Amino acid sequence: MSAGAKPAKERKSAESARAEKPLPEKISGTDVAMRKELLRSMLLQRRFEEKCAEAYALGKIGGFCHLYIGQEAISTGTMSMLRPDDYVITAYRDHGQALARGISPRAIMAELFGRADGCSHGKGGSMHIFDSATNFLGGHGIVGGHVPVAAGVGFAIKYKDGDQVCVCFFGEAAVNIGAFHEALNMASLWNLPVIFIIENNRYGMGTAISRSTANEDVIVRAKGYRMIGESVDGQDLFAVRDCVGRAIERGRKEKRPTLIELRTYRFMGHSMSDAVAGTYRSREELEENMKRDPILLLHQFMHEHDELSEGELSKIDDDAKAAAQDAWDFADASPEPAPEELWTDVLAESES
Amino acid sequence: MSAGAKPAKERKSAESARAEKPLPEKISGTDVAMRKELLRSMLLQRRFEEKCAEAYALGKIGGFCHLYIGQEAISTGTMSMLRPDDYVITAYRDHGQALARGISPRAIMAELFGRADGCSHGKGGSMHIFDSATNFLGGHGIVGGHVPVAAGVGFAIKYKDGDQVCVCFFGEAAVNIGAFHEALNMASLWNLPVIFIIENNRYGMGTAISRSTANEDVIVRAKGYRMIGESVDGQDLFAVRDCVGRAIERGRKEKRPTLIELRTYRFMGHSMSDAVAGTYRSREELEENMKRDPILLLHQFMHEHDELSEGELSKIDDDAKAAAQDAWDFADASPEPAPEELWTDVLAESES
Amino acid sequence: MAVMTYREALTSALREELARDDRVFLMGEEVAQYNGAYKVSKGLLDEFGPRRIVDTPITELGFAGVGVGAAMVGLRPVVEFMTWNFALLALDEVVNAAAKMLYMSGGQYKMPMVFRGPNGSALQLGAQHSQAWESWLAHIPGLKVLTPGTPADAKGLLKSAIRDDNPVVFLEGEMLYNTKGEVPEEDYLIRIGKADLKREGEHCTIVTHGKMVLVAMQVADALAKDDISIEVVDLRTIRPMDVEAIAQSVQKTNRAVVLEEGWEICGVGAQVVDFIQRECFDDLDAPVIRVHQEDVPMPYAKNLEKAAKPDAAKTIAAVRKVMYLD
Amino acid sequence: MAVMTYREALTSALREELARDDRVFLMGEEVAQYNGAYKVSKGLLDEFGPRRIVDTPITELGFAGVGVGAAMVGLRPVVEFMTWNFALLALDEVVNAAAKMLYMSGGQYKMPMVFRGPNGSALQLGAQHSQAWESWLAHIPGLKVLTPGTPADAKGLLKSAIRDDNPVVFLEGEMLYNTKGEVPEEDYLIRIGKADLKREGEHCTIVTHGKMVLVAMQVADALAKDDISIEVVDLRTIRPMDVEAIAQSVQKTNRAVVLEEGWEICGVGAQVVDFIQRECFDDLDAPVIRVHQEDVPMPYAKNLEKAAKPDAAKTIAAVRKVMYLD
Ligand SMILES: Cc1ncc(C[n+]2csc(CCOP(=O)(O)OP(=O)(O)O)c2C)c(N)n1
Ligand SMILES: Cc1ncc(C[n+]2csc(CCOP(=O)(O)OP(=O)(O)O)c2C)c(N)n1
Ligand SMILES: [Mg+2]
Ligand SMILES: [Mg+2]
Repeated sequence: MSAGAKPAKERKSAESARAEKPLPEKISGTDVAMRKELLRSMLLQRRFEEKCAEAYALGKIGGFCHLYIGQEAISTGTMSMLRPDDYVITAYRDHGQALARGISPRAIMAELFGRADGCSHGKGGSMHIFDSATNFLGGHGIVGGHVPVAAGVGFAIKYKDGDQVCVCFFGEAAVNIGAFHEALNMASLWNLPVIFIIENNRYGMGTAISRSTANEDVIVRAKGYRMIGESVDGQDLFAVRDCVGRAIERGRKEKRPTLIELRTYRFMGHSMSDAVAGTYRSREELEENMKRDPILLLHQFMHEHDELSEGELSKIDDDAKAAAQDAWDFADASPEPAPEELWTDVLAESES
Repeated sequence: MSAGAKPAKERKSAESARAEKPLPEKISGTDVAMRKELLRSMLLQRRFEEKCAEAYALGKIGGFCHLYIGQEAISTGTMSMLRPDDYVITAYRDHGQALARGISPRAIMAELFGRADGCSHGKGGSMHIFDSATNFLGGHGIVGGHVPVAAGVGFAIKYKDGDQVCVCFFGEAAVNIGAFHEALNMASLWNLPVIFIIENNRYGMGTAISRSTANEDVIVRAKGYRMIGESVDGQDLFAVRDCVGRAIERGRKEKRPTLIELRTYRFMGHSMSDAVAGTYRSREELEENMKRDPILLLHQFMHEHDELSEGELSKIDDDAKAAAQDAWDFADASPEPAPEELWTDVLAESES
Repeated sequence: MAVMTYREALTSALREELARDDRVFLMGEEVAQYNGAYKVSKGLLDEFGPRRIVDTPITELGFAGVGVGAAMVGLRPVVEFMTWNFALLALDEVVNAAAKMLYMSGGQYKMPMVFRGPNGSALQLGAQHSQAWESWLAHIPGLKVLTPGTPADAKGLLKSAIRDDNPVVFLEGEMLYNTKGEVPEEDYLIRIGKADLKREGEHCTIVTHGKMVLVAMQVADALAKDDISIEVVDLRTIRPMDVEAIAQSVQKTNRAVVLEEGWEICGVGAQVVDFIQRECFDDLDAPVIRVHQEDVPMPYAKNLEKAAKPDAAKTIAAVRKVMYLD
Repeated sequence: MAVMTYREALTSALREELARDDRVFLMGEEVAQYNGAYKVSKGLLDEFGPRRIVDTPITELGFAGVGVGAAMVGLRPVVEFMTWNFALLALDEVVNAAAKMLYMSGGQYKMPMVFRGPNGSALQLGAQHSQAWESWLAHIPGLKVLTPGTPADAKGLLKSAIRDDNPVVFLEGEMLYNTKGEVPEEDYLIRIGKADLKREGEHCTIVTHGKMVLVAMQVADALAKDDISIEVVDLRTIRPMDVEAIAQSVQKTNRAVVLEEGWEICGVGAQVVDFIQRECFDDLDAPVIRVHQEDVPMPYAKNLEKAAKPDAAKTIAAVRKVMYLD
């Protein structure tokens, strides 16, 4: 025990975690302005994740690193419907959701680089992005482990008589684990305002859903808990928004939970150490699915409706690239955590 | 570690665990003979459990002791359909099932008394009745913990290309726990010959199902695992037999699992330290339910069909009482386990 | 001082903290309508209502996680495990979520919560219902681990635990619930991390905690008749451990026996021995000897169970051995 | 002797035992089609087919229980945990079912099964993915706990584990998988419960196991240059522990350092210290010092992670301290 847990010191942070106004506040203008903002959000995630891949290859990011590429309509669509005082919790594949929630790309990238200016001062890493300024509750590494935690957040909302909701993201492979089951039962039994979102990208690591899950139609599970379940196309940003919107209503007004399945696909390997295709899924299947790139789909819609010029698109994309590069530069310049950080945050200074 | 685990010595047992022919073999005669045999099985459990209550009050049985009174149609109905080479596994409320499976009342009672001639030589106790001679796999104390174990038995049956089934009993409150969920998914995914039987006696300890379970219609859960689910009256011996019979067919021939809900009621407290009624359930409710005593129902049927004279009934009942008394006498005369038994059975002598 | 049972002391600690702070709530199996499996929460539902006293389904992992979530966003949950035997199912939430959250989040999310319930064996509950977990839990940084052995300690420590901003593991004893002792009338706290010298003595130190404190006191009484003077150090907190208090005592008596309810291998006693030999190497007149549950799963039979458990006779033999009397 | 990696040694042990005994099967996440998350089962699906090499859903508790059930009725399961971090969810089946079944059933149901997978930290995996569990598992009677540090030990011990009629916990190291060593060509077993003197020396004993064996060997090499002669005792088996081998060495060197990957409090090292002070009280010239992970959850940042882990420099400092050189 010896040296043990010293109290955390005040830390200077070069970057406040909340970078910008949250999505819903920005998109209060015209529908077109809204769609541009949503496109911007998705492209930022895409370019950020591409930078991560680059940084990982150079050894600037270590450990496990799970990219979100291909699933951006889910994060952006969901976050665009939430209020700033709502809560978000997710698993280890958390960069995209963190960005969409409005956490600074700089703070996230610095975390991935394990630096002092990271949102957890470099102590969490890729799988554990936390940001109290945006009610972003992590970033959790044990499959299913955070699902009961989400129910607990819903419990607290109700306890305090609030009208927030808590959104909880997890992969389709997590529906088989006990924690999911226990959490959904309690959420429904106690009428908790929690939105459970299954990001069904069809694989849990190298295992196709058909090889792990007795009933691939996972949304049927909702019935077992007397919960409303909805399943929609997760590559369709509008469908995501609508579906999540209904669940938010249900949460805020009726204090009822919802189970949502969003059908999506991951365009990269499970983590940086997994091949993109070839072993458990074919390149063909991958390419087929990449045609339904959520960013492409939104762009097509806007293009067809003359809402976006080529120049505007380039500008948004360039900005996204620049933001990702800026995050890299910032992270690269950020110092390593001070050695004494090893001993801080083990225990909080106690109230009593 | 020191003295550590000594190899188990050969033990003399005054009583072979298997007392008698298994139920299905006995009931191969006429239907009437069969029904008499089933009545005998249920009455034996009833009288045995009554003796347990007496012995507990006298301090001859210690620890937790969960009686089966009121649920005997389930044990008897199920066991009467099984073959000797099938497997049975259950929770802590295990005396009735052990008796119906054909384990000697003497060996069970001696176990409850913590004596050397108990089926586990006094080392298991009331919650942990095991008997390898009848493929009775326990007696488990952690709610839900044995449900995956049952799936494993099903796995092994299939692995060895057998045509047995494994029957797994648990209470309705156990359906909320993670282990249940994980086990059912695997059993269905892998087509395992397991029959999961929910004994829905409406209370998990002092908690009514409506206060623990979001969807009281628990059998709906089966759909989530693409499993056949059937719900029948667990006080009706014939309904139990039919339902279990269908599940056995499904298991033996199609290697498919079944989830069965048998609606029943426990006539005693949760365990010997729980009041029979008054706190979480009313005496009225109890009395109402006692009208559907499964033994009474069978007796009524036989009486209406002139299959059983009063004299025969008395004889069967007297025999049951005598068997229970004999078990008590046997247990009482059985010695305490030898002191060195403390150190045996910690580790098996190894193959290698 | 009022005389009350360990159970009543716990109940009154809960009552006072529930009354003091609306963020505190109690959750667990049978805690509300049934008044608690062991009646520690007796009367609390009536007094505080179902918002604050919450019955759960039998889902230890799940409701431990619910506690974690509630603590993350500002509540102060007290999670009752009907017994710690069942908490084994919940340890992922205790260890991977509660204990690590503050660290993983770089100080952003505190975990002001208590996990409590009876730990260790009672009588004839058999192998699956008789386990003492303190050494496992003490292994984990980010937790505090408390094991009160008397009513006064139970009340003061539980109140401190509830007010602590960290996840506190609070291990009670089913066999302790009916034991009686003096408890201060006023509102008091006991500092977490401080051992208590339960009895002063000269010849040998017994370091112990929890249920075994009573056994150590019996041993001290018995040995006093042979003019052997025993000092009893009650750790009270297993993590962080009060190494100084242990060292001070052993430096005085030069001999130590470590008595605990759990198993030997990597038990709490092993850690105490490690501290003693580091801090008191030159003071020790004999090796430290440990008394603990025998290295077997708990048997059901009365005679075997008795033989499996640590007790006064075994402890007396150990003391005599470190004093080279036998 | 053939030179092979620790990974290859494990694969060949599995292959040989699968070929030898049809009752043996391997089950776990990604073990079959994906060839194992860490490729320990590479090629086995092709060779033995899906009946013997079984991919599972992500349900550690569930499939550990499936293993228990299969073992009860005559199979010999090898249950792979992708890493032991996730096995925390499964411990109820390991501890309450596998470890206690033989005892609870009065000797009727044996549990011939192995729980295996990588244990402890790798590189920058953060707080939830870096945990070493040997002290927890060693606490439990009814289990055997193995921690091979070299390819030869990995192969011989895994084969013994699979043939053992008891539940064996087999802890590998992700950081060890690529390490190389000589492995006998013939079919061989290593006796469970026997430590291995990995290096003879005179001045100080390092007692260690698993991943840290390599560190101890480096330390011995480094200190040899200063004419400090180190004896390295590799426990290999944590339960049952080879107390005799430890005592013999310490009786010779009169000094000991205990080096382990896990945390300090109630760690394996604490138990080793306890045994040493009991068995070698009069032989010790200095207190035993321990080297272990610092008492914090594992941080992600490279520099902090390095500072958190036990390493050669810390071990050298400990040796110098017990030799009163600093
Ligand atoms: C309890 C547990 N078991 C295993 C793992 C290792 N693991 C990490 S992610 C993963 C696959 C999860 O798949 P899914 O839930 O579909 O999410 P996705 O990665 O597709 O987003 C596995 C097996 C883990 N982190 N936790
Ligand atoms: C995991 C776990 N949590 C709590 C307990 C304590 N406990 C024993 S039985 C029981 C109630 C179970 O009810 P149910 O499953 O309906 O079975 P019944 O007793 O009605 O047969 C509880 C809470 C336990 N044994 N295991
Ligand atoms: Mg997935
Ligand atoms: Mg019930």
